[in-house]
Amino acid sequence: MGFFLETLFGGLMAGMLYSLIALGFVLIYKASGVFNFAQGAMVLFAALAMARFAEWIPKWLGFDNLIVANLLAFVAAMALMIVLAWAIERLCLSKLVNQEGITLLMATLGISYFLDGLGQTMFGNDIYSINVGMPKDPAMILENLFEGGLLLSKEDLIAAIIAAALVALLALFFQKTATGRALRAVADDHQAAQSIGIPLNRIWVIVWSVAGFAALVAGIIWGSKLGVQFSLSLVALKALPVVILGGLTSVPGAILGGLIIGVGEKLSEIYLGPFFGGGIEIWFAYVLALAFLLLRPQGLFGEKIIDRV
Amino acid sequence: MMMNDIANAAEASAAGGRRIGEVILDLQNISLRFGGVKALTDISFNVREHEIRSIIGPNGAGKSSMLNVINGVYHPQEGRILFHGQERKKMEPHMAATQGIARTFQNIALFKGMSVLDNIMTGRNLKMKSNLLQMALYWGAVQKEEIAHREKVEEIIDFLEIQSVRKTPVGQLPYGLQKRVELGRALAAEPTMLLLDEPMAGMNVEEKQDMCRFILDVNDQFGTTIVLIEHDMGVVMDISDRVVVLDYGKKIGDGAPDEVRNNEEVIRAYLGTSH
Amino acid sequence: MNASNLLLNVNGIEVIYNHVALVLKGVSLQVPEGRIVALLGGNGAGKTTTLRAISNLLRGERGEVTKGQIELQGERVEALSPSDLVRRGVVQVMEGRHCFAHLTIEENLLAGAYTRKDKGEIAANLDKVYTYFPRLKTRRTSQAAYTSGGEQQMCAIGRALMSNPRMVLLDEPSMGLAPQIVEEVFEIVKDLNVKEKVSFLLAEQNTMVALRYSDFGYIVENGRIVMEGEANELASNEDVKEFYLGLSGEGRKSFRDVKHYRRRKRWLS
Amino acid sequence: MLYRENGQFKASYAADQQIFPILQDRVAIGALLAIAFIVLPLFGSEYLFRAILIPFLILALAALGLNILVGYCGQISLGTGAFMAVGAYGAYNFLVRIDGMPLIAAMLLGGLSATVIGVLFGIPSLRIKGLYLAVATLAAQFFTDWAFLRISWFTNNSSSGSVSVAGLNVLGLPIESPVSKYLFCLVVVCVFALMAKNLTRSAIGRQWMAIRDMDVAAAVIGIRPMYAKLTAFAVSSFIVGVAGVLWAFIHLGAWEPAAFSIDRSFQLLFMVIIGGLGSIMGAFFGAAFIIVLPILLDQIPQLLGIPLSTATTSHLVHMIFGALIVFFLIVEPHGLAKLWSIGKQKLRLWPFPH
Amino acid sequence: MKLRPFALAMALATVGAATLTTPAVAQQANEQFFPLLVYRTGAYAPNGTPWANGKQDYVKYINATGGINGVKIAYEECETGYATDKGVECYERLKGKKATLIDPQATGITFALTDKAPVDKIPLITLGYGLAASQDGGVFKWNFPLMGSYWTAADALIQHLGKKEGGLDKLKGKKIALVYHDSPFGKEPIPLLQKRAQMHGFELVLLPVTAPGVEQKATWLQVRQQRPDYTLLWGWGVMNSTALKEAVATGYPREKLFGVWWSGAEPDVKDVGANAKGYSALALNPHGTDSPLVKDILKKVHDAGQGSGPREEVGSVLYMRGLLIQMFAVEAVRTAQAKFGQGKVMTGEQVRWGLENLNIDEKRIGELGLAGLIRPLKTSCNDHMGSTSVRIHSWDGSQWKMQPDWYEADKKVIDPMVKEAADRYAAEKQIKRRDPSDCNA
Repeated sequence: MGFFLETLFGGLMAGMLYSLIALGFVLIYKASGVFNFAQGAMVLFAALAMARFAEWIPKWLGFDNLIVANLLAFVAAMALMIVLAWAIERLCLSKLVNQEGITLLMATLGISYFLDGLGQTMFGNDIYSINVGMPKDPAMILENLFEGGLLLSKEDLIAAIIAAALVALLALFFQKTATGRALRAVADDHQAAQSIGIPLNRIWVIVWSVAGFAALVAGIIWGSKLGVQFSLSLVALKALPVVILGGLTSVPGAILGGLIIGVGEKLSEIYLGPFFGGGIEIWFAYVLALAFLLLRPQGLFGEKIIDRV
Repeated sequence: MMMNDIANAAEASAAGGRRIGEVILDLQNISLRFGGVKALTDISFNVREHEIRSIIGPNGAGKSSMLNVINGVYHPQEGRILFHGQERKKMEPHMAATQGIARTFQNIALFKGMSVLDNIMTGRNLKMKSNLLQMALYWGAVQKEEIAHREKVEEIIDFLEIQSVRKTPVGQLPYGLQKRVELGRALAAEPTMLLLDEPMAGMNVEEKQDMCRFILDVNDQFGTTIVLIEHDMGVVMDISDRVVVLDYGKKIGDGAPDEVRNNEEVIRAYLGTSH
Repeated sequence: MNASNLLLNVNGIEVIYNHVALVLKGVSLQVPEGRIVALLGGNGAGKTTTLRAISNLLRGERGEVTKGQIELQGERVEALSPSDLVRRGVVQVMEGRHCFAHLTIEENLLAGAYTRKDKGEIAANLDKVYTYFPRLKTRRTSQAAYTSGGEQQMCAIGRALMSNPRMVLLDEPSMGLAPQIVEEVFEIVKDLNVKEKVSFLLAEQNTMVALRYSDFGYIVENGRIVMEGEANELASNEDVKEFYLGLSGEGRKSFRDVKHYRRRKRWLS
Repeated sequence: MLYRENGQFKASYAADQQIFPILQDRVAIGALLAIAFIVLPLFGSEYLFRAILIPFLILALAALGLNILVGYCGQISLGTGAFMAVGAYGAYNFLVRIDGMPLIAAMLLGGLSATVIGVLFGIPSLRIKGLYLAVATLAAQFFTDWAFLRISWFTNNSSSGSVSVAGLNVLGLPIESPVSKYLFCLVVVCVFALMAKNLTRSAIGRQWMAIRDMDVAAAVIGIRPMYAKLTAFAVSSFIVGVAGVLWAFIHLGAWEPAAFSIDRSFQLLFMVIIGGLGSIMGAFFGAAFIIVLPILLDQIPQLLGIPLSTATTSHLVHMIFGALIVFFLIVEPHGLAKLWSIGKQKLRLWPFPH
Repeated sequence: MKLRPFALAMALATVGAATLTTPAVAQQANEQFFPLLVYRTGAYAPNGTPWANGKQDYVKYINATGGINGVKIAYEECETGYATDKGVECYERLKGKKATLIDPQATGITFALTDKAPVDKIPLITLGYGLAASQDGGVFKWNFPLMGSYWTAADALIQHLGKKEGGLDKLKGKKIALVYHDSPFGKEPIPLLQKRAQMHGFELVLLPVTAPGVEQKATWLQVRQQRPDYTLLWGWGVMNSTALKEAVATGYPREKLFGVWWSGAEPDVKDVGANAKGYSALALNPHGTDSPLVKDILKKVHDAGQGSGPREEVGSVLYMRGLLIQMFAVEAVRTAQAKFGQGKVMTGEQVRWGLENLNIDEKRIGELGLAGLIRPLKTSCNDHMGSTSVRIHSWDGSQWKMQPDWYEADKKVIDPMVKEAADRYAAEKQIKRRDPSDCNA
């Protein structure tokens, strides 16, 4: 029982971290109908920027304070993500207005290749660390209830809380602000939005910047967990079933999807894995998403595909 | 052959050769809901063989839903559908096609990436019998079959006067021509019943006249039964044999054009006073 | 036409799509302040393209204006973005309505006020739209996708009005609408024109209704203006009557009796 | 004025339905085949065969298969690598478990195994559409990655999980030398390309395209969506599976599941998009572009005598590759095949501008 | 308008045709050509880069000190990204330039090349990796897994555990987990561990980690659940540091965690720092800059501005491994020259002979500037490994500390397994065992 709970917690927290990345997908898809495969590359790029700036800025400015260094690095990395969003809009999206979904998806794959190369050229391809003071050791809770206590990773817990806060913030932004409404309008119909004076290019810069922000937060959390190096971009693959399960257009869906996938894959690996020889979590997540999709083709919270003949 | 016949006979033919027959499609107490929204409520009407039957009504009245029920895109929650006297079970759209029901769409549902020729050829797919392996080899029978059907399709192309665009991707055609191609695709299936959803929408008078000519010719020559949704009252009143009027999912009138035109409820709900 | 109150002046524009297809071959037209001008013609004649060229929505369709000028009160506007134009008071209502399907009616309207920043003004505009379109008020919380075609058309026009325009480019407002609704929509357009002094340039195939509600009309065919004149003059023109209104000398001809041969338009000879 | 079709009238529908109705095209394709079958084997270097032509042919075949699914039937798949893997491991098992199994039979059986799995994973497409389906096909990718690593039966209980084949021959002719491997692939690719072209220009091809362009309308004119989609999955995964067999048997010789990883799936999708969706020729263009470009980019700094570290070069290749993909999508979203036909169009009018 | 990109493509194609058909840059006649397959990008770059730099530095060093009896070494790097197909492409491209020896630097690529090498007559050095059975020179004529395979590595680890427990028999009833990279690389040691488990009665728990290994939470929860007495780590690249971090996060004692020699370098622990204290791994080679060889390289290569990587990296574990690989390559050429002619460029076949007749004794080790760092290695026709000596080093929180004991794989255990596996391979490939007379050729 104790072990089951540990697995469950582990899954929930892993799921929350998946949600964080899934969020980036959802934001961009909602506002521009682009399925952004470059989200993983953006996470890596942001994390690399953060890690290296935190290392370089103290050297350039000649001080030695971890907190100040991290803060400045965060600002610098965010600035870089905004520049990136601007460049993506200017050089790519603005020229692909009105193209089909698959063309846009391919374009983001191109962007993802480009970012992988650019990030590593600019920042190097070694392992770097982000030290934002996350506790690494586990906490033992409820020791009087279970023998040996329940293991809880403090780092994961903090990360999960940050992720949850970020998601809440973004949901508010989308539902309550004029910009959020404009973003949703653009998501529904580029042309109509343009026709009533919503400037597409600015909206896209905003939304890619917001996604860049989400990528940066995800990059910091994952980077501090795993170390910053190329494989970080692969965690995006873990977020895909989450997005699909939750629905491409739903922020709450990203959260719930993340939790379901996180718990599902951990439990499956531990309890079903031994029967299959282990290593099943990666496909289990996808199969789980697929099974849900068969019941609800638009994902758990996805907006119903409104399709009139 | 058949198409050439009509084209030639068209000038001479009036309504004379056409005889309206028995009821072939009978819709009884149809109700359709989407979630909680009622699209159709307890609607009954029938269609006779060889007639031109129009459905009119304001937007959102449920006209398109009605056609979708007839050819199996939507499944009504209540009611019975009798086709050729037999009650029809729940079925998928492609099964309606095998029963000889063809249709066009309000917002043009052509296959945009394909040429005019290929679009109309798809209309004949039910009549093509080759299997996958034969098609992969494209030898003998397959080629003969392709050519045989191509000949039929070319007749339709001639009939609809779209020869010059046969290899053009339909996406590049102007709207009016697209409507015509869509009609051609439906005709290629040699249907016994043709459902037309606003075939004249967005056309100028001249184009409407052309389209009327095609519809009347098809009806005259093949005796194809036609169910028509149209907003242009001039067209509807001129060419229909009987008209059914829907409003907010309910039937408010049914009968010959003149009857309907003078129906108080129909005038109030739909036609308005200025016409 | 009096040049002093000229709001929009389009002078000999050519439009090419995809670098190859020449769609407009020199279209010139004027819209004076406070009038309703109709652009008539069949499908593919170039009406929509003309409107898009004015509102600068061509780029998304891979089209560009290659010749001619477009002036808004004497200022050249070809290089402006659609958003700039909306700020200058020109807004387009697109053909086929294009409401934001997943937004509610009210959210649709508010999205239309994107270029307006003053909260009071936005609220006032919203009230105004609801007075003109009371139907929208009753459907304000419904998702646009689930409203009827007429409501969507009203939503699209109302949404455009939220930007406080001086001029609305209205593309095919009657398309796919029941006759009664068409009348209702045009009545509101006329009302807006009279009471709010909004000028309209409307592209329409429903010549009969369009000429009834507009002041001046242009007939477009094949990317060229083939005829222009005051609305009532056009409505009584024999060619217009025959080809656009379906009227012949002794009243309307029945569609059943349409001749089975192709005729030739007189002005094309 | 070299490329003109003026005066080439078709007297019959059969003539109009040829794959290459224009004489010049027939001449060009004949010349191309002659070069491929005769000139190259005589003069090509081993490097050309092994590093460029063989992978090009095989991946073009896989792209062709994928194009049937994505380009013709409109069902996006990110699991192509998986179907290649099924083909490869399927054929491997037939080859090692049945004595005297000829290579061609094993290859076709491998293709059939891929068909079975392809149809299985195609079933969700009846309910799931678009990008959702794309991600669902990733399930196939990760599942097969896992299965071939973990289920040792598939690898004939090889302790490391890596398998290999040797001593390949067709009707007693050994397929060992680069030229023989190349010719073998070339024949297979030509046969499949022709069959694929035939399918796409006959009734089933039109059904696929109808489903792609508008599925409701397709159903209404009597096309069974299930049949059309599943045949597309079947034919596509058969061809992809055969390509997988060639990749494993002919190109690599020894392989592990990583040879068919998700990167391969993306690579193939790139080929299809860049080459041109819904075009048989596009698959070849796309494969050529994607195989040759990185090799070229790798070598250009060397040729120019600019000393760059391999890491920098590799990153630059990534960047240029990514940028070129975006560039192509912007310039011509319908791919190289479309550019090609525009080029021909211009040539047709040349030297007159209009 | 539209033709512009088209023209561009055509231009590219023409340039391309020229480049592709003729493998460019012919090296000087009097140079020994070594292709260097490396990966400096992708998921495994942090580990691949120092390795690649070590290889390159040694080549530069040899050239700076006059070459191999006057024969300079030409080299060209080719980026594989750890991908098998890219590796094959590199191989095909570079072999045309008269490649005489290849270090594939990845297990997967080794598998793919093992069939090609005999045809092209290019020997493969797979120091510490590759196919365990390829130790058997009777079947694998062109493979040289010098210094050890995954079987000898696993054997050494079990011996070490036995020693900690006070005898191999004390392992009875213990539980040993193997956390491994789910690929041929990670699976190779399993047969040996199974055999050892059978011999000593310990329980073996297999826990695969999906490549590249960024997701291991479930794995380590299982470790926590199973509470193995020891855990062996068979990872590469990011999998190693992630494993250590997860071990920390689940509170598994690092003292019970033992890695293979590919899991015991700086990139694996750097990012974990003090949290990894107590973790041990096999050490094929020591690290550090104290040896005369490294000092000399720093002086002659790096001080001359020729260093392949940053100076700080010199002497790191994987850098040293690259150095050793290239050192053996050079020694093989030297050995071959002694037989086939001093100062001549050796062919692939001659280099292969050199590799088969290596005899690096203590004296030679001293001359090479590696005294005390490696043990003597002597290959033969049947034994392509030459030595199985290995030590263990432990991470003290800031650096690797070498432990004094040397382990040798138990021939009684390994040899029959190698023979069986090699015979099976030979049967599969229809290869005949080499005739003893072939050994002297």
